[in-house]
Amino acid sequence: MFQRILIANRGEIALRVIRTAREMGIECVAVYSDVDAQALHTRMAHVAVPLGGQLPSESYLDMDKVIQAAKDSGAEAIHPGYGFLSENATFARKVVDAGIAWIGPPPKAIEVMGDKIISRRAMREANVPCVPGLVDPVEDVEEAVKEAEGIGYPIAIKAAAGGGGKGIRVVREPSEMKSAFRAASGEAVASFGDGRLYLERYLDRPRHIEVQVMFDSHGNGVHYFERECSIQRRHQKLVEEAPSAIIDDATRAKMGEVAIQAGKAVNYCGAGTVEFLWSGGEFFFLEMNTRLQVEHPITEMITGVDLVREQLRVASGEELGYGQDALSINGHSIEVRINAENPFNGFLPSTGTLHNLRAPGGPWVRLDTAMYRGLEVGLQYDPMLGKLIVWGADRAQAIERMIRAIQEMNVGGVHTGLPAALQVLEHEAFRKGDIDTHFLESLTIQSPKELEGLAAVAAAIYRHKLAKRRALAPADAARTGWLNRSRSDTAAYVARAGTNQSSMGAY
Amino acid sequence: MFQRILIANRGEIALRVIRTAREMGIECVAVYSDVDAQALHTRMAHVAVPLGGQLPSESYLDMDKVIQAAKDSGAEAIHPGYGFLSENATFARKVVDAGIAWIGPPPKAIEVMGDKIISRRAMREANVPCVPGLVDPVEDVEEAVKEAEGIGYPIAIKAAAGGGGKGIRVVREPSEMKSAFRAASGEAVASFGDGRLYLERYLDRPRHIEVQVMFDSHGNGVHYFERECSIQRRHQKLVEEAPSAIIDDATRAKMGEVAIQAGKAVNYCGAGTVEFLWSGGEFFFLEMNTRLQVEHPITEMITGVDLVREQLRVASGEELGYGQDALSINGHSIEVRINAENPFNGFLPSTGTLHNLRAPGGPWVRLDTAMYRGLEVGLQYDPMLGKLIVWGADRAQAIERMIRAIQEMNVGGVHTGLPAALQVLEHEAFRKGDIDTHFLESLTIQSPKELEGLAAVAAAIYRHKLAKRRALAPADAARTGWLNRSRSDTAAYVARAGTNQSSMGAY
Amino acid sequence: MKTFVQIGETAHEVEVKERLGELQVTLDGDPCEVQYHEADTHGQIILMHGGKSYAMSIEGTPHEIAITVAGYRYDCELEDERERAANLAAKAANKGGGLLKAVMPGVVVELLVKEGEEVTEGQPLLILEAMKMQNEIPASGDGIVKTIHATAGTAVAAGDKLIALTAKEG
Amino acid sequence: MKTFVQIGETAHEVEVKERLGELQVTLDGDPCEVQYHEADTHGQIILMHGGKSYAMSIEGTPHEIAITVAGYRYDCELEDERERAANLAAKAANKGGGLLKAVMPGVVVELLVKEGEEVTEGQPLLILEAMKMQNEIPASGDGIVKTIHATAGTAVAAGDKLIALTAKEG
Repeated sequence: MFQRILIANRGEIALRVIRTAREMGIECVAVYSDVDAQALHTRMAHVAVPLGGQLPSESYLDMDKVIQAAKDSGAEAIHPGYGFLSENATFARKVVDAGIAWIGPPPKAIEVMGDKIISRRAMREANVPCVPGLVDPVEDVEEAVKEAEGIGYPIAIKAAAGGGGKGIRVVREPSEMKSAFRAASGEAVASFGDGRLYLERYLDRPRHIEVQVMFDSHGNGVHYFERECSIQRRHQKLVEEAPSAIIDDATRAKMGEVAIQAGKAVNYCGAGTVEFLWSGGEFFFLEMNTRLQVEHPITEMITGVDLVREQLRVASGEELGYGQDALSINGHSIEVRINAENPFNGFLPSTGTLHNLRAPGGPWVRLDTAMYRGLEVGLQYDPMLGKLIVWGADRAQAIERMIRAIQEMNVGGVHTGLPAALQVLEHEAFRKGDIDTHFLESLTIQSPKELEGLAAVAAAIYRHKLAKRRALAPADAARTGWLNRSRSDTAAYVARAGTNQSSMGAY
Repeated sequence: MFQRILIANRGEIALRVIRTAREMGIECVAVYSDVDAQALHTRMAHVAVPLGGQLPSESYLDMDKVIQAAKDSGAEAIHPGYGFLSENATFARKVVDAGIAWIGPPPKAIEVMGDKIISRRAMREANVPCVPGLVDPVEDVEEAVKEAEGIGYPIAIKAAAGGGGKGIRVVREPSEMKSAFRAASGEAVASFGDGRLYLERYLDRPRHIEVQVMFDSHGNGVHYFERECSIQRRHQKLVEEAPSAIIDDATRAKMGEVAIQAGKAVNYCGAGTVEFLWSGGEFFFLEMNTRLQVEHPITEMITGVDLVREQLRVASGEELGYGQDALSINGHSIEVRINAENPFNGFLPSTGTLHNLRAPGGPWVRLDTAMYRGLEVGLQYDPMLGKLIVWGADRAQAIERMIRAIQEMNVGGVHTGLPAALQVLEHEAFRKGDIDTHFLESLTIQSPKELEGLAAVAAAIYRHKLAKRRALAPADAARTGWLNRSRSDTAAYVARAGTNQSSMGAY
Repeated sequence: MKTFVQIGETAHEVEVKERLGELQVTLDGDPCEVQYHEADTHGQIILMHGGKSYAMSIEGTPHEIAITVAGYRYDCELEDERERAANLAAKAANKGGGLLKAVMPGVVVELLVKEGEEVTEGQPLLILEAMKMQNEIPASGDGIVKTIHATAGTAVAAGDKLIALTAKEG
Repeated sequence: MKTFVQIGETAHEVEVKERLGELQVTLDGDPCEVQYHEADTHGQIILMHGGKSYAMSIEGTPHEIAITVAGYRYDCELEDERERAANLAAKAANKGGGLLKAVMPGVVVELLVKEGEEVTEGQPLLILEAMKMQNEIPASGDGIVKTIHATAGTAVAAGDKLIALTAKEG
């Protein structure tokens, strides 16, 4: 096993790796940008190496600086976390070339899986089911009707030049093809100046279901069952759970096998996630994430396996040492991401300085976060501040426990998405497991009306107390921001309180 | 199920009950003394009823006040937690007589198990193994030798009037009896003015091992395996673990059966713990705790069962609904109690105001505590501020995880026993599982020498920075407690910092 | 003293009086019996009402206060009677007009309107990229685009002017 | 400036100089290269030394500082040279003497010595019950019991005098 590793990341994932490494008796080297000199990952590591710079490109994304830090500090291996350089094949190669062990899959596997077209081609060859459809655009309506037969209805017509789901037309039977094709073509020309269209099976009410896999360097691989991540907006996941409420044992076994197949096809090693779209009982390969995922803890909670420990073990050349039979699902786990964003205002990023942090606790509540009192939440980095994870004997208990944990939590200084997660967890459809990837976007996030009057009363009393205190305080303090009401006068408060929202729609 | 319950307790155990109740949709009524008006249990409950008073006897121990609070708030049941009124049969009877459900065993069972003599007699009748020995004193050496044959060597000669382990003589073979008996008799007369002696089997290197049981009101009972609590001083447990490293499957099954036997003998209902002394492969009934124990979380961690949920279910009349076969042990769990005490100074109680709290987090770390920033830790209540609990796939991983979690934790403002726990966890004998109830008392608690120099350097730099800041601060602030060094001058600081230790051995 | 508390779409009128340390509160005209305790000096309070206790976290300024209770958050805008009158007058005088400023540093990705164009409330005016997310910034009321201060593709700092609107005639 | 730092049985001599914002530190006479960063304003610091970083929590006064690092705690008593000299002189003048005070409220359960009795360092003088625990309070040095201020069975407040010792002759 390694004696010392470098973690090329920050925030909660750097802490996550440090924690397991410490438990394994491995020393950790943290790297940090100027902004992060006081960050928790620099405090919890055995060695902290400054990379300098304010921007990610000057620090965590600077491959040479990171590799130099590993050399200087005598780290034998680099763990990339997620994000930043974790799925950068060039970086992985540079690390290996520098004689440092790479705690991740082979660079070639990153490369293949990092390209949408190449990965799907490789997966089709490996008999991994992909969303039926064409790679090349169709010429005209006649060809479209012909090809659609082979793909199967419903069909989605997509602009070759488009993206982000814009301008998609759904055709449910051949008779609709003609008019839909013309409309889509015209729209594509208008929107993108390129009328080419291609066809794909349209998936009704798709669910995002992914399988966690792990391979050692001796040809052994296992999966740790699935996670359901359908609660998302703009492809940003908010609530994840394991196992999925809709997957039965047979499908679970099948998805697991397919995921291992996918990994083996690219000679995978280490931890990875094979993402599927599930719709009406079928599942299709979407992509493979060649790194540890944000939501890996829920898999840990239901399997009892420390995935970072397994990553370190296989990266150092150890065999997995157990087969699929040794793994089983115990209970249910849910994760909620704590993002600095305002769910009442289109999930707009929220900035501020954290104060008045209140962490939940008690049975089966896990908090993975790098938050601390005084942390300034800016825009340089990912808005994810942490993750709240619970385990329950069954799905219903896990849901109730997560609601309880969120109710205990407070993150003063910024808005977070927690109220949105709460609304999801309390929603009847979610409780029934009746969700798809559009579920979150279909909700209007709002705090319940019942407590609004009391909130108003509390706010008024708070203002009353503030005014009383100010009246007793020295005159200059009272003058600031109180006597003259104007936006600029309250700026100092706004900055402190971290609520930007009202000046957003300012006149 | 109940709609609303009252929790007749405070601190972390009140929170523990509130958390599960919230998850079950049950409303909670908290009661609080004047001191606890701001305590977390009053904040997390749905209803908070003041009992008034500063002392436990004026609040949490005042049976009539508590029952009145339940009536006034419409609580259908009372959960007593541990300590306070939890093992008070009179209170249990008053609760039942008031038409309120009692979340605990029948008053009669509390009564029987609350008396050392009566309980052992009842257990002997129920064929529960007790420490072999005599109830009545022996007349003389001859009788002692004769009786010793039946009890089995080694024999402990104890003063009938004694207690707390004082004046015990150990006799390993008959030839030693004469001189030991005489010496013990003389000592007993000198110490207690009463020379009567009785005999009991002396247990070499005893371990404290207890079994968690649960009975419903329909005659069903299960056990949730054992906990080992041998790391204790003056009968105060510090580190607990489940399962025990020394108990094999056969012994485990046998202890479980005996524990259920013990409960059935007193018509038990609800949660209870049967404590055993284990020595050289044999185990003997010690006592039964007729309530939830402080260390119940480690059982929860290895079984996945929420014991408070089970308590509430059976108290409301539900059947357990599963048998012993449904239960199994998954992994290993350790708990460390966070007491306000100074392990470097004889575990003397420590008081102060909590500031700079830093909670550990990450995988499989659970913190059950009612600590918050600003909490004043006084002497009115139990010094236990909370409990740190970890789970690991095996004992070794659980130990490493607990060490890591303790290293992440900081409780500013008071001394805690955490350094003592750390020293235990890092001790080779503990890691081998080679412990007994004398282990902790045999240790000299001290922080490792390696870091002492750096600590001295840090302290000197901190003082240097303090002095610099004071030099820049207004003169009157600088004068206070700095210029003239005397104990009284630093009193204000000491109070703030909560370190009483140095004025303890003051000249 | 009367305080107008705006939460989302709803306006509440709260009157708070303190007599000998006792709070007397009315909510939308009706008496509202509450007890208000500060649990710490960092904004944790306990509000007792109707036999129940509510743990709340409070933060903000006299004019913008956020309340977190049971995991939900209520963003409150507060005015007293004098402030309300002044603000209403200002609003009336400037209906549909006003200046849109960047609330955070970011990059203006695309301008969706031109100078002179009529816009309606809620209509997206431009796309601002911040924290790797593209955010459509909407018009706060009906009006006419008077001046566009921003250019597509350029970075803006928090507080930079983006677009000025004037009220529509008529 | 030299600081004497007593941790348990061991005395360390630390010299801290600051030149242009750079710390120059010696530990027991040897140079000790360290960097000292405050991670927050609440006593969390990062000490870099020998290529490693140590997260420490610090609390206390100029004379009594507690350091928590890696879960262990170091209680430090600090003196500068002037203070050390003064304290040594006071100690010498009062060897084995001094006044034992109650460090916390409690009940005196039992007195273990009598007035006039010779005691040795570490010998239990009385039992004080506090927080449900019985604590033996030892003599801080060799001496003779001069006055007993406490009575068995009575409650004492923090700071109350318990027993006065005088130094042994010779």
